[in-house]
Amino acid sequence: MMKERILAAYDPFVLPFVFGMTFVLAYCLVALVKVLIQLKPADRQKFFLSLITPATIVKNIRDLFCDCLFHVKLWKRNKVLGYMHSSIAFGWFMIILLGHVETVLYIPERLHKLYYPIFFRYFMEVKGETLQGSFFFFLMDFFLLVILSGITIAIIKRFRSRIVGMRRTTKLTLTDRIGLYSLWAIFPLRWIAEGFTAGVAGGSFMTIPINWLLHNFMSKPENFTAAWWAYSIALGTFMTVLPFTRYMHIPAEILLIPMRNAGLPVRHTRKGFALAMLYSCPSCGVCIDACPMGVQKKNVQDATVYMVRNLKRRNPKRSLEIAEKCLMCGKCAALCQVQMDACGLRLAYRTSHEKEHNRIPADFGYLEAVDPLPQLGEQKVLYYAGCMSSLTPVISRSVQQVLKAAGVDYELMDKDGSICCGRPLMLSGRQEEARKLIEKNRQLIEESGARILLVSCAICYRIFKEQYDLIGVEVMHYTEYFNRLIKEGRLHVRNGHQTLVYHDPCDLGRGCGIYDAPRQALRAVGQLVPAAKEREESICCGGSVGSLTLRYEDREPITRGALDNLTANNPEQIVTACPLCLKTFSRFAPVPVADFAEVLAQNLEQA
Amino acid sequence: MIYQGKQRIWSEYQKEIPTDHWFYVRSCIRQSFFPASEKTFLEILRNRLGKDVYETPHHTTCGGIAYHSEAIPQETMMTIIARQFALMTEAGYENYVCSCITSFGLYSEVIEDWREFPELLAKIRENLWKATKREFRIPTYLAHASDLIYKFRNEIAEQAKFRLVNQKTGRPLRVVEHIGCHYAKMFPSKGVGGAEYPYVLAGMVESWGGEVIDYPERRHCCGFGFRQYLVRANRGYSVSNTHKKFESMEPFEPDMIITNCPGCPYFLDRWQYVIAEQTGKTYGKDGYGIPVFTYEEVAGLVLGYDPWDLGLQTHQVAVEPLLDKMGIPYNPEDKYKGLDGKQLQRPEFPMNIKCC
Amino acid sequence: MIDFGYGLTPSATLKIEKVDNPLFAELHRLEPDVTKCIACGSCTASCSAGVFTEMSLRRVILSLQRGREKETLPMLQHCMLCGKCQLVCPRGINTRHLILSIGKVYKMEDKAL
Amino acid sequence: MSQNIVVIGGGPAGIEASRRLRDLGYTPILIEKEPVLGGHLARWDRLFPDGVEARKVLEPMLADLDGIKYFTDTEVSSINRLKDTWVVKLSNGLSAQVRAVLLTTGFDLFKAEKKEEYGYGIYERVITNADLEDWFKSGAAPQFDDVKVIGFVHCVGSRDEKAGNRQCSKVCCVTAVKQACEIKERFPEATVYCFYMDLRMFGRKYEDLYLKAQKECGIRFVRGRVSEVSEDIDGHLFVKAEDTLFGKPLKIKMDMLVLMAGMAPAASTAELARMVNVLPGEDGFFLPHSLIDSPCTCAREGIFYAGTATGPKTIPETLSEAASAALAIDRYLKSPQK
Repeated sequence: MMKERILAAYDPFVLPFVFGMTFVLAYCLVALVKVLIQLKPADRQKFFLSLITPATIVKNIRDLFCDCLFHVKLWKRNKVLGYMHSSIAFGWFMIILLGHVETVLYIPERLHKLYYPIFFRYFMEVKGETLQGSFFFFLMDFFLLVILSGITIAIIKRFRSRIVGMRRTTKLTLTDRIGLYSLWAIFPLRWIAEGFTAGVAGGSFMTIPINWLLHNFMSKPENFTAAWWAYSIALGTFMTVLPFTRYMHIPAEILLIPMRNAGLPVRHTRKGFALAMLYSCPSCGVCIDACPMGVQKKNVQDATVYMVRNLKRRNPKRSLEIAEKCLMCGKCAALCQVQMDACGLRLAYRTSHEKEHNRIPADFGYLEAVDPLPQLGEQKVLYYAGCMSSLTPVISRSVQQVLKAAGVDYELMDKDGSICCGRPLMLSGRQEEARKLIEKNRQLIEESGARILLVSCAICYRIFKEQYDLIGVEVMHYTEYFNRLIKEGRLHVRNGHQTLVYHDPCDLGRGCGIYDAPRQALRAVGQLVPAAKEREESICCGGSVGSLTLRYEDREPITRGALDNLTANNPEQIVTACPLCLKTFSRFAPVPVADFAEVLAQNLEQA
Repeated sequence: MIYQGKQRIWSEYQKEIPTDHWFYVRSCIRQSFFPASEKTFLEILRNRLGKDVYETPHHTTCGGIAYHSEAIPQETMMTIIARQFALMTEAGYENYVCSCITSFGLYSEVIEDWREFPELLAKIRENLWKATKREFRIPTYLAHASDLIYKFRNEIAEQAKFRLVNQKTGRPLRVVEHIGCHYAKMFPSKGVGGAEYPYVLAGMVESWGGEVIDYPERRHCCGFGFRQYLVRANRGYSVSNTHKKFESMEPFEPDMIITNCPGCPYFLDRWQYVIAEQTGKTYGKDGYGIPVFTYEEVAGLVLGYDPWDLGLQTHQVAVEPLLDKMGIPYNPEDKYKGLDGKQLQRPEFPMNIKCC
Repeated sequence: MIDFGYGLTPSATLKIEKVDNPLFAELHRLEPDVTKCIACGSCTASCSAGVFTEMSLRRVILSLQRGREKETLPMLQHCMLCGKCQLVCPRGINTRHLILSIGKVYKMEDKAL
Repeated sequence: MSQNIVVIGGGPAGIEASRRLRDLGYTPILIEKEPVLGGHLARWDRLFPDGVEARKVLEPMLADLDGIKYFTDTEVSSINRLKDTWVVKLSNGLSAQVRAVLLTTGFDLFKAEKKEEYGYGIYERVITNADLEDWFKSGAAPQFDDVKVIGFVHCVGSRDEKAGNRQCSKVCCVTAVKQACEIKERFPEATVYCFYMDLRMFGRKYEDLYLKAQKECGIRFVRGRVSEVSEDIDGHLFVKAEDTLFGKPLKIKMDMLVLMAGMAPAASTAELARMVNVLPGEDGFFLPHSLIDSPCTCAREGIFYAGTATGPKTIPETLSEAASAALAIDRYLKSPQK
C-alpha cells in the first residue's frame, strides 16, 4: 500500500486541494485581466512602463518583501500583530518554497504535479538519513512551528483583541469566517497528517513526537488517510473561499504594490486601480481605530473597511453615506497596511455621484470680470489669505505683521474677497467646476508675476501644491516660509518660554508632508511639547470641509477627542496652522488656541 | 360664519343719521356711467319718502380725482371743498350728502384735517374769501347717499313691489355687496358697520329679502384705483384686481352685485366684458355675466320702477336674467329706445359674454 | 380674443399651500437642518460668491419653502462651496451639504437668469 | 393681633404675596372679583418652556391659604385715605382699615374681537390662545373637520397702537411656539405656521423651544403680520400676510387660526388708580416708583404693586415680584411712622 501511493504519486485526497488551487488561480487571473482592461489606456501604459523601469522594479521587490512577507509596517506599529502576520505569511511562503526545493532536489519528475510539493511528505519514503534530508526536515518543522505560533496568536486575538492592542476590530462576514476557520485548521491538520506519515516519510522535532504519540496512544495508523484528507479539505476550502474573503488581499497585494508604485490615480469607485484596492483590503480594521469619527459609536460603521465592503457588495446607499460623511483627514490611509487610497476612493464616489445627480450646473462666469492683481513689489511675494481667513482675521493680520517685521514687501491677493481655491469644490465631488476656479486663480497669480505664493490656509495650500502647476511660482505655506525667514536670519524672534503643542492640520501634515517646518519655527519661540499622537497620526479637528454630511453636533465629540489628544502633556497653548482648525478648536479648547503666525507675531524681537 | 359676531360689530358702528333736510352733491362720473341713479335717488327721497333734498347747479367736482392723481395740491382741493360747503351754508342747510364715495372720503378727511389743524382751516377760509368772497360752515352732518337709502331701507321695503327673492324657487337672491374703498377704510367709524364688515349695503339687501355672501376677497378694491385705470400702462393691474374678486366670488354663485361707489359698478361691470374677451370666461350662468347695480338702481327695482327708466340698458352685463329671477316685467323692445320713444341703434354685442 | 393693449397680470402673491412639498420633504430628508434657519443673513453677508454676485443662501432656503425656487436656484450656480457660511451659521446648519442636496432635489430651469 | 393688609386681585401675584405676608406675620385680606382664585393661570393648561402643568403651580399655592382671609366674587367699592391708613370698602359690605394696600390686579387678555380683520367671533375656525388652553385643559376640542393647516398669529393686540396696546406682551411669542408644538402633537400630519413680527425668545430655554419647534415639530415660521382673514365657501379660512423676508404678499388656506391675544391693562386699573389718586402709565398699566430698583412701590404711600398690574410678565417674574412686594410692605410697615 505504501509502495502504491509512492509509485502512483496520486491519491484522491489531493482533489480538494487541486480544485481549490485551480479555482483561486483562475479567479486571480480573470481578476487581473479585468483590472488591466478597466485601466484607462494611458494609465495602463504607465503601469507597464513602470514594470520595466529599474527604479520601480527595485521598489516593487522591496515592497513585496517588506509588505507582503515581513509586514514591516505592522511590526513598527504593533510587534505582536507584526509577528503574527509575518510568521504566517513568511512561514507559509517558506514551507511552499521548501516543498518545491525538496521536490526539485529529490523527485524533479514530479514537479509538474501541482499538489506534489504540498503533500510531499505523503508521497515519499525515507530510505536512509542524510544530513541534507534532516536539514530540510528540520526547516520544514521549524517553519511549521513558526506558523503555528502565529495561528495561536491569531486565535487569541480573535477572542481578546485588546490583548494585542486593538480597540476595535472588524466584524467578520460568513465567508470570512469560513476562510478564517479553514486557515486556522490548515496547519494543525498538516502537523497531524505529517505526524502520521513521519514514521515512513521522515520528520523532525515537531512531527516525530506526534508520530510517536499517534502510533502509540491516540490513533490507529490506518487513520492517516483521513488526516491527509482533512488537511487537503482545509486547504481546498480556504482556496475556494479565498476570493470572497478578506484573504483575497494576499494575492491582490502582489498586483496592488506595483500599481501603487506606478503612481496611478483613483479614477473610479470599483474599476481598475480601485478594484485592485478593493481586493487588497485585508479587513484588518486598523482604519476603525484610526478614524477620528470613531469617538462616536454610530460612526464606527463608516470606517474605510466598511466603505470597501459596501463597494464590493455594490450597496450604493451605504457607500454614498460613508463616502460623504468622511472628514477626508487621511489618517486611515496613512496607517493602512496596504496603503489604501481611502480618500481617493471616496472622492471618486462623490465625483460620480455629483456628476450623475446634481441638477444645478455651476456657473462661474462672473469671475471673468474680476480685476487683475496689483503690481507686486521687488520680492514678488503674493499672499493669499483664503476664504476662511476672513473669518479668522487674526491670521492674516499676524501674517502681515510678521512679513513687515521681516521686511518682506508683499501684496495681499484677496483684499476684496477671495476666489475660493477650489479644494472645497473638489472635495464635494465637483472636479470640473473646481478647475474653473483653479484656472482663474492661476491666471491671476501668474499674471501678477509672483515668485512666491504665500498661503496661510492648509486647505488652500494642498490644492495649490497638487493641482495648480504654477509656472515659476513657489507655493509656500506660511509655516515653511516663516521658518525659512528665521533660518535665513531675516526674521528675529525671541523665546517666550511658553509650552506649546502643535496640531498638524490634516491637509498640511498628511496631505503635504509638512511636519518639521512649523515645529522648528515654534521651537524658536516657545517650548514645544508633544501631543499624545502627532505627525501622521494627528487627529482631525473635526471642522474639516472634507465631510459633507457630518452635522455640527456630531463634530463636537471629534473636536473634543482631538483636544484631549493635544493636551495630553498639559501645554499652555495649542498652536495650529489652519484657519479652520483654529476656529474649530477655539470653541471647545480648555487652553488658549493660537494660530502659528499669531504666536510668531507675539514673539517678534523688537528691533 | 357666526352671524351674531357680525351683529355685535354692526351695533358698534352705527351712525345717528338725520332724517331730513339735505344738501345734495352729485358725482362727476356717475352721471355718465349710470345716469339714472342719482335721479332715482332724488325721486325716491323726495317723492316716495317726502324728504327735503336740495341741490344746486352751481356745485362742482370735489377735486378728488385730480387730488388722488396728484394733479392738484391739497390746499386747492380743500378750497374747492370749502366752496361746496359755502354753497350749502348759503342755501341754509347743515346736513351734507354726497353721491360719490371718493368725495365722501375726501370730505371726511378734510373735516378731520381741519379739526386737527385749525390754522389750516383758517387758511382755507382765507383762500376761499380771497377767491370767491364766500364764507362757509362745516356741515353738522356728513352722509353718503347710500347712508340715506340704508336709513330708509325699511320704509322702502314697506313700499316694495318686488323683493330680492327668486320668484321661481322662493329663495333669497345671493348678493355680493361691494363697498367703495373710501367709504369706511379710512375712517371706520364714519361708515355704517365699520370697515371690516360694512353694513350699509348688507342692511339694504337684508331688508329687501336678499342674502349677502361673504367671499374671501370681499374687502378687495374693485380695481379702479385712479392711477391704475387712468394710466393705460397700469390697466392690466386694474383688470387683474377685478379678476381676483370674481375668481373669489365665483364658487358662491352670486345672482347680483350691489355697490355704493361711482367707479366700482363701472369696473366690476365693464371688466367682466374685458375678462371674457381675454380669457373666454364668464361668471354668471349660461354665458352671462353677474349683473352689477348701484344701490339706487336696486332700490328703484324693488320699488317697481321700469328697468329701462333706471338706465339698466347702459350696463355692459345684461340685467335681464336678474329681472326674470325677481319677476320684474320688462319689455325687451324698449331696451334701446331713447327718451323720445324712438329706437336707438342696437349696440354691437361682444363675442364671449352673452348680452341678450 | 381682443387685444386691449393690456391684460391680466400674473399674481405676485405667494400661495404656500401650493408649494411642491414632496420636493421640500425630500430635501428635508437629505438635510434635516434646512428648517433650522432663523433668517439672520450671516451666510449671505459672509458669502465668497456674494462679493461678486447676488448670491444669498438665506433667500434660497426661504424660496424653497415658498415655492419660488425658480427665482433663486440660479444663485446656487455661483456657489464655490467654500464653507464660510457653514462657519458663520449660528444654528450650525450644514450649509454645504444643504446646497449640494438642493442640487440633487431641485432641477434648475434650463434658461439661466 | 397682627396687622391687616389688603391685597386686591387673587391671581398668582396676589396669592403668592398674601402667603409671603402671612409668613412675615401679617394678616392679608385677599380680594378676588371672580368666583375662584388663580386668575388667568387657573385657565391655562401647560406652561412654557417645559410644559409644566399650570395646576401643578397653582394647586400647592391654593392649598396653603391658612391665615389668609380671602373673598371671592368681591370687588372694591372705594378706597379712601384716612390719616396714615387706607380704608377699603368692599362690595360685600365689609371694609378694612389698613396701612398697606397691594394691587395685584393683573391684566386683561386683549379682546381679540377688536382686531376685526381677523374675524374672531365671526369665523368659527378662528380661536384665541386662551380658547386653545381651554381645549387642551378640558379636552373638549372644537368640532372642525380635517385640520390640515393651522396658523398662529403673534402680536394680536400687542405692539399695536391702533388697538390701543403699544407694548409687547412678552409672553406670546414663546406661548405661540409652545402651543404650536402642542397642536402638532395632536395633529401630527398638519402643517403649522407661525406668523410673527419678531420672535422674542428672551427667557432661559425659550430659544431651545424655538429650535425644537423648527427642527423636531417642523413648525414653519413666516415673518409678517397677518393682514386679513376671510372665509371661503366651505368655511375654511383664507389668510393673507406679507412674507417680509421674501418681500412678497402671501395667501394661504387654513383650517384653524389661533390668535395670540396679548396682555392689556386690566379694566379695573383706571378705576383703582382714580381711587388711590395715582396716574397710570401712558400704556394703561400702573406705573411703579421706578422700573429699575423699586418696581413694587408707588408714589402714594402705602400702595404697592406686584405682577402684571405693572406690565406684561411671565409667571416666575410675577411670583418673584410678589415676594419682593411682601418684603417692601414689611419694610414700610416696620419703618418708624412720621
